[in-house]
Amino acid sequence: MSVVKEFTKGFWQELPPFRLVLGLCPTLAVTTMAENGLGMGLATTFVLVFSNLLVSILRKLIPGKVRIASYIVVIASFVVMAELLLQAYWYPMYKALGIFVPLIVVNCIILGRAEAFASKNPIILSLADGLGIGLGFTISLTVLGGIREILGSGKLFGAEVMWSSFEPLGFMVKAPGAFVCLGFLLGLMNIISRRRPAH
Amino acid sequence: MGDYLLLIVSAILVSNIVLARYLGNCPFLGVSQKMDTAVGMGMAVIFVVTLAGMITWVVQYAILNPLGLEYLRTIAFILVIASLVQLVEMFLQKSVPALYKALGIFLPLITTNCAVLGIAIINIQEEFNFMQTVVFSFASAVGFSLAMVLLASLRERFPTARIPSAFAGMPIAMITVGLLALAFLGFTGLTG
Amino acid sequence: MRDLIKMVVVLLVICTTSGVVLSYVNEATKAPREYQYIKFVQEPSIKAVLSDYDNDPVKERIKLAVGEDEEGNPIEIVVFPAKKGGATQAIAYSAAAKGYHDLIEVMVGVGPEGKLTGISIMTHTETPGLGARIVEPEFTDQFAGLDLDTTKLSAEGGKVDTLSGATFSTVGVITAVGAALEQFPQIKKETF
Amino acid sequence: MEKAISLDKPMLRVSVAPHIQQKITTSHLMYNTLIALVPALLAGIYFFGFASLKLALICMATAVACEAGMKGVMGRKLTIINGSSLVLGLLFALICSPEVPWWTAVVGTAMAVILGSEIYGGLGNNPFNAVLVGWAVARISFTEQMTTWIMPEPLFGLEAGGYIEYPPLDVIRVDGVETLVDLPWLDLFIGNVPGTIGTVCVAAVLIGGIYLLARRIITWHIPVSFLASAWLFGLIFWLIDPEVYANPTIYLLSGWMVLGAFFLATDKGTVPVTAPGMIIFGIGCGLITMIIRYWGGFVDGVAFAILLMNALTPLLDRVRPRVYGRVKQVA
Amino acid sequence: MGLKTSFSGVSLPPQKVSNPAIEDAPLPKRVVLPLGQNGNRVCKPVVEVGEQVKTGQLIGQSDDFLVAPVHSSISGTITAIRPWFDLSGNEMLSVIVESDGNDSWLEEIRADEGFSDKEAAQLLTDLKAAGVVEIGPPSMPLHAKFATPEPSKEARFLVGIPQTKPVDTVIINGIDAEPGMAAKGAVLTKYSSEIADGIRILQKLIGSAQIVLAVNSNGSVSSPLSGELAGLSVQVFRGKDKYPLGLNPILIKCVTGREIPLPDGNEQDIGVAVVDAATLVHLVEAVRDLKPQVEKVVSISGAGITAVKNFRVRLGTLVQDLIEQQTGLKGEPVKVIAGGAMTGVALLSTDIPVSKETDALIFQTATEAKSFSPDACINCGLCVRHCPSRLLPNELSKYCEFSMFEEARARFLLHCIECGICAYVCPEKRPMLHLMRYGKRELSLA
Ligand SMILES: Cc1cc2nc3c(=O)[nH]c(=O)nc-3n(C[C@H](O)[C@H](O)[C@@H](O)COP(=O)(O)O)c2cc1C
Ligand SMILES: Cc1cc2nc3c(=O)[nH]c(=O)nc-3n(C[C@H](O)[C@H](O)[C@H](O)COP(=O)(O)O)c2cc1C
Ligand SMILES: Cc1cc2nc3c(=O)[nH]c(=O)nc-3n(C[C@H](O)[C@H](O)[C@H](O)COP(=O)(O)O)c2cc1C
Ligand SMILES: Cc1cc2nc3c(=O)[nH]c(=O)nc-3n(C[C@H](O)[C@H](O)[C@H](O)CO)c2cc1C
Ligand code: SF4
Ligand code: SF4
Ligand code: FES
Repeated sequence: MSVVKEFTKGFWQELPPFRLVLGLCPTLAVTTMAENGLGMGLATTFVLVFSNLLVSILRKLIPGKVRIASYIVVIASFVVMAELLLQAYWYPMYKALGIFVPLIVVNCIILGRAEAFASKNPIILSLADGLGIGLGFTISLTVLGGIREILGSGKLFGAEVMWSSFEPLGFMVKAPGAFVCLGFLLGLMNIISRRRPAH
Repeated sequence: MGDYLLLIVSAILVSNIVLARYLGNCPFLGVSQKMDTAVGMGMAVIFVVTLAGMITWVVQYAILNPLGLEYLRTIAFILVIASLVQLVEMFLQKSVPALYKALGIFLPLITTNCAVLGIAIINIQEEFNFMQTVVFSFASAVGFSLAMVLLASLRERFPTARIPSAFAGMPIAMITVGLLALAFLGFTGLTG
Repeated sequence: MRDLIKMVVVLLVICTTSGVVLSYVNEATKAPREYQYIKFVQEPSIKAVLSDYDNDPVKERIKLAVGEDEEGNPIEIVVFPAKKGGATQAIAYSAAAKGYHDLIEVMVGVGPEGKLTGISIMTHTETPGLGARIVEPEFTDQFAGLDLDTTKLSAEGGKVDTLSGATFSTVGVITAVGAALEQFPQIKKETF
Repeated sequence: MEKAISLDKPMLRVSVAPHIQQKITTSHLMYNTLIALVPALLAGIYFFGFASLKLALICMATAVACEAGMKGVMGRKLTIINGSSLVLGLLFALICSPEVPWWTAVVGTAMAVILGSEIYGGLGNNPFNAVLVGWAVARISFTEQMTTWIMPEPLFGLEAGGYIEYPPLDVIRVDGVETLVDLPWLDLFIGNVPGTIGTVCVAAVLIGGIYLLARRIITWHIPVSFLASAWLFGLIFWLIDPEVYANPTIYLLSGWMVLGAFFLATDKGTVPVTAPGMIIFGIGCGLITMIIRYWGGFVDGVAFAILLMNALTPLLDRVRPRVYGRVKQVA
Repeated sequence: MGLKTSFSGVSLPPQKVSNPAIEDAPLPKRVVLPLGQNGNRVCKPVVEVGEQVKTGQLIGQSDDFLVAPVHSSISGTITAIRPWFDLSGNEMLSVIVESDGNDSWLEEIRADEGFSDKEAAQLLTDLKAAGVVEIGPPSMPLHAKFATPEPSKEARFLVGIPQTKPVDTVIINGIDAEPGMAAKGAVLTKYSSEIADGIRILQKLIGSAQIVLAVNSNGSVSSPLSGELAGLSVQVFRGKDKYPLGLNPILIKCVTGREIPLPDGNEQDIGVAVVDAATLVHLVEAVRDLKPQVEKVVSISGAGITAVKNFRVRLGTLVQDLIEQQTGLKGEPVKVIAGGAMTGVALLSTDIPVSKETDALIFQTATEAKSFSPDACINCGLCVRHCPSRLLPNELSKYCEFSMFEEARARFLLHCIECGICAYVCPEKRPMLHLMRYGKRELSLA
């Protein structure tokens, strides 16, 4: 039961980056296309799940004082691994995400989960937490990327989806559009969650 | 000399670290509600980013490259930055308590600020020499602070504006950053 | 004291494990990384400069030594042959020269007579709007059909028009292409 | 016992001081602005035909519809009557080329109203000039549509000014300064050149601007400091190198300079309200405009200059005269 | 003597004044005499219910230096001592006197004692005993302005301004500041000899101080007054016809070039005392005739009165009684304003007594009492352009509206002189002055 709860909370109550307003930079930077959003989300999920796992395994062994430092090393190792793997097997995505792959290491969501959840919970729960939050993040980024891709280039996952004479709203794929779009989504989330009775 | 001027203009205005390069958004949006905190954070970022830029440059060219460990850049840089922030914090606390009081609470926030790591990585990717690294790191951090102060001054007006309640707070701040970025597009081309 | 030792030991263990694992991953991914680089960075350029072939130039790539550098190490060049019915029609290989900012890497396609079948810019860091226009077809298309003698600025009797405002970048490309063409006689022996 | 307050009499009306108020209302300000824009619109119609009028009507209708829609969605009082949406729509049309397709104008105006203004709560709450926000979104999204120009064809009287085929600033940018040497300044002043509907005819815009000043809808601070600083900055560079930099007066007479100074940079709510703040604002607008015109990626810098200075407005409002009775408190 | 400085302000619509007449209002049937001024400081009653009192008889007093004694304004019987609403709707302990219709005065009054042989201290004692009150804000007994001030409790450290200087300039404020006010101009004309005496008394009270008589720009000094003034060392200051020149903080600045150090300074801090021209007359009566303040010159306008009229009204007369007695009023007023049109308070009821702080009453009929529907500030800046305190009223009003009082304090809310100009010019008809007063009140309670 609680595994399910830990897993599903990442899809609404703690959906990053909308609920936990963290990890904004990749959210804004790579979501010019749904595909990039998906890639970024998956890379982040990879790091999140494995760092949660390892932190949970080691949680009894690591002394409090070097806690943060150890977590950073663990997270950074998986980030480097993700970098190398992307480079080796998904090169276009590696290029598209650019500097934001190494920056996964400072994504506050990951350190936040390690510190707030994995360091206090058993392995299974930590995995569920990491997977849930990671997939929530992935979905958010993919949706945001999808919206921006459709409006900003008339495509979705690279396929034309608008009518032929549609002129894309290039604003959406530029930096200002990223902020504005995320702002509007946050506002809409507020409206929706207000309609949904809190439980 | 002219090259450095262009580097500075580019880092502050044309490719502003937050408004165009999407780095450091979490503290940017998190700490810009009030002017005084924005200024404090800005100062802390200028200080740490410049220092971190220099040290990571040395780490890259004096340690990683000779040893063929370029692939460990991310892990090395983040450790350097985290320790640097710790040291700065301890140093300030002991030696310049006044400054520590002003900047202290912002320092821990900086470790997980992707602007710091981001600028350090850009310095290497752009293959800047040491002097360029110093100038670029400093100017980027100044650009960060400038954007932060502007956003804070705009946000200070929001509590008394009739913003629809669903948009009050983070959403409108985000939209405002968007419009700020839109305005900054006006600098496009200045350095080219 | 025990605590301190435990802290140091734990950190040390984590760091060492991390280092070992990463160096293993680094080794394990070396080959695929190289392949991906060729596939995604060089192959588009190869396709752009070669035409009319039925083989896979990347698979059939050959490494050639073309002389030695100052320290006596061999300079190697990777040549991608375009074949039709087993006969080499043209070859592609790359060369680099300094542009306004930094190295410009150019892939050239050369026919058996030493005439360019096309060029393609692979990497560069020129100024957007100025030097970066070297990647545009309007610029690169001028090179098709040129040989070593005509690969010069129009002002110097060649057939390449300068991009206005980007003389350095233009010259950089010409230098790189020229360097490639100078190596052609040597390469030709091994390929055609 | 006697009552302190007798309720047997009709209750008195109670309201807060002051008990008299000046007649000026927001509608008054808005409709006067609208009136001041009429000469520029007429000039646009005269030079570019009735397409200009059509575009203006489309933009105004869109603005009103979007404001009504947003106010409806947010469940707020309709303030259409005060005319601010009409001003917004008309201004948007006036800074568009007469060739702009109707849907571009619709999208741009909608962006202006929704993103530029209503999302902040409407008139007076928005930090950036809403018209320019809409324009900037359209400009970076639909570059081609927003920068297609037609030659002026005066409806009667004048002969079409045929000396240049695109707006003067574009000519300076693309063909260099010397191309403009023979251009009759009169054409530039009355608007017989390609350009946007409401900015080509400097004379008509000036009439509107002077009307605003005379009716005290705006003060002199921003327009004067804007134009003066741009001119002086232009003068310096013209003196340094007249081969590269045109006569500063040409810069004043071309592009959005005058409309920007009188109508866009004086937009209520997005500009400073203190006198020193307004003057710094104007100077900033003038300088940034010229910097972008000389060295920037956009041909005309007025819009971005004003947007950038809008961002500085809250800081500029801190530049204020010493308040009455303020003394330095020591200890 | 001209302006020492310029100030922001507005030209208000001119008003017609039936100068210089000051009529006596009919004797009221009963009066309600509040036992204090300014809300919280109240005297103790020294009479009891049922007691007979004469006009001018002391009915309340206090040890508090800042509270003026209260005297009966008619002769008759005390019917009650109980709380009654004052102008601003606060309850204030009041003495209610039913008239016997005779208006018989205490004997010792009405003796013209003269003042030429009195010492300053004696003058002050007489002034204090007469209960003369200078209208604020804040209202205070007139004697408090000239008495050697007690050192302020919390010492303030003000750069460049010595603390609590001895008074070196006395300004007689003869400017009718707002529409609806005409008493001062009328007093200057009608009581010219009292004004001259008043100036002489002031000179005795504060020795070497310079005395300035400030008058409206159009209200040229009438010939009787200029005759009286001849030979007196007094300077006449003619202001320009711009509101709020008549408000003390601005008047002081224009006459002396000095500013009252706000937020918690006052006139004395800069060595200035401002005396209302009408109050000056009461001062003269107090020390020359030993006559306590039992009357007030009140300007009355509106509801069919085409020009502002001035009446000498017995203190404590209920507004309702005034309405019934005023033949000039036509139609039932739907709104009654105590004070001028800019800063006055609209009354909830007409059962409110005229007090020492009432200088004008405006009666508005249904057509005159306009209502405004305010909306959000559009940041047009009109208020900023006109604020004489050089504040940003737009910002302040929003802070007060959204209960951000500390922010308002930091942006100098307490420097607002409550002139009401911001509200007068606001195109959105925002209740600016009200918001300022509200914010100040919240801050004072905090
Ligand atoms: C009182 C007032 C006067 C205006 N005058 C001008 C003006 O002179 N120039 C201008 O660019 N915009 C002017 N405007 C137009 C509005 O600013 C315009 O509608 C828009 O920029 C603001 O949109 P909103 O009405 O949706 O807030 C004025 C606005 C106000 C509030
Ligand atoms: C900011 C800046 C960026 C520049 N970038 C380039 C560039 O990318 N490539 C180049 O060839 N020259 C570049 N230049 C240099 C000049 O454009 C070039 O040296 C000079 O204009 C030669 O002009 P011409 O080609 O018209 O003769 C740059 C200059 C500046 C000021
Ligand atoms: C938001 C929007 C969407 C529209 N979608 C279409 C469409 O998908 N197909 C179409 O033919 N017309 C559509 N229209 C209307 C056409 O644009 C209209 O027929 C127009 O006059 C033809 O435009 P054109 O001159 O660009 O061909 C749309 C209009 C708007 C405002
Ligand atoms: C955001 C947005 C952008 C649009 N861009 C264009 C466009 O560039 N070209 C176009 O013909 N129509 C555009 N339209 C409208 C519509 O596609 C167009 O008028 C019709 O397709 C007729 O050609 C746009 C509509 C929207 C909502
Ligand atoms: S803020 Fe105060 S001083 Fe300024 S205009 Fe308003 S009421 Fe007058
Ligand atoms: S006059 Fe009214 S609307 Fe204008 S700025 Fe002041 S408060 Fe706002
Ligand atoms: S993701 Fe960049 S600062 Fe948080």
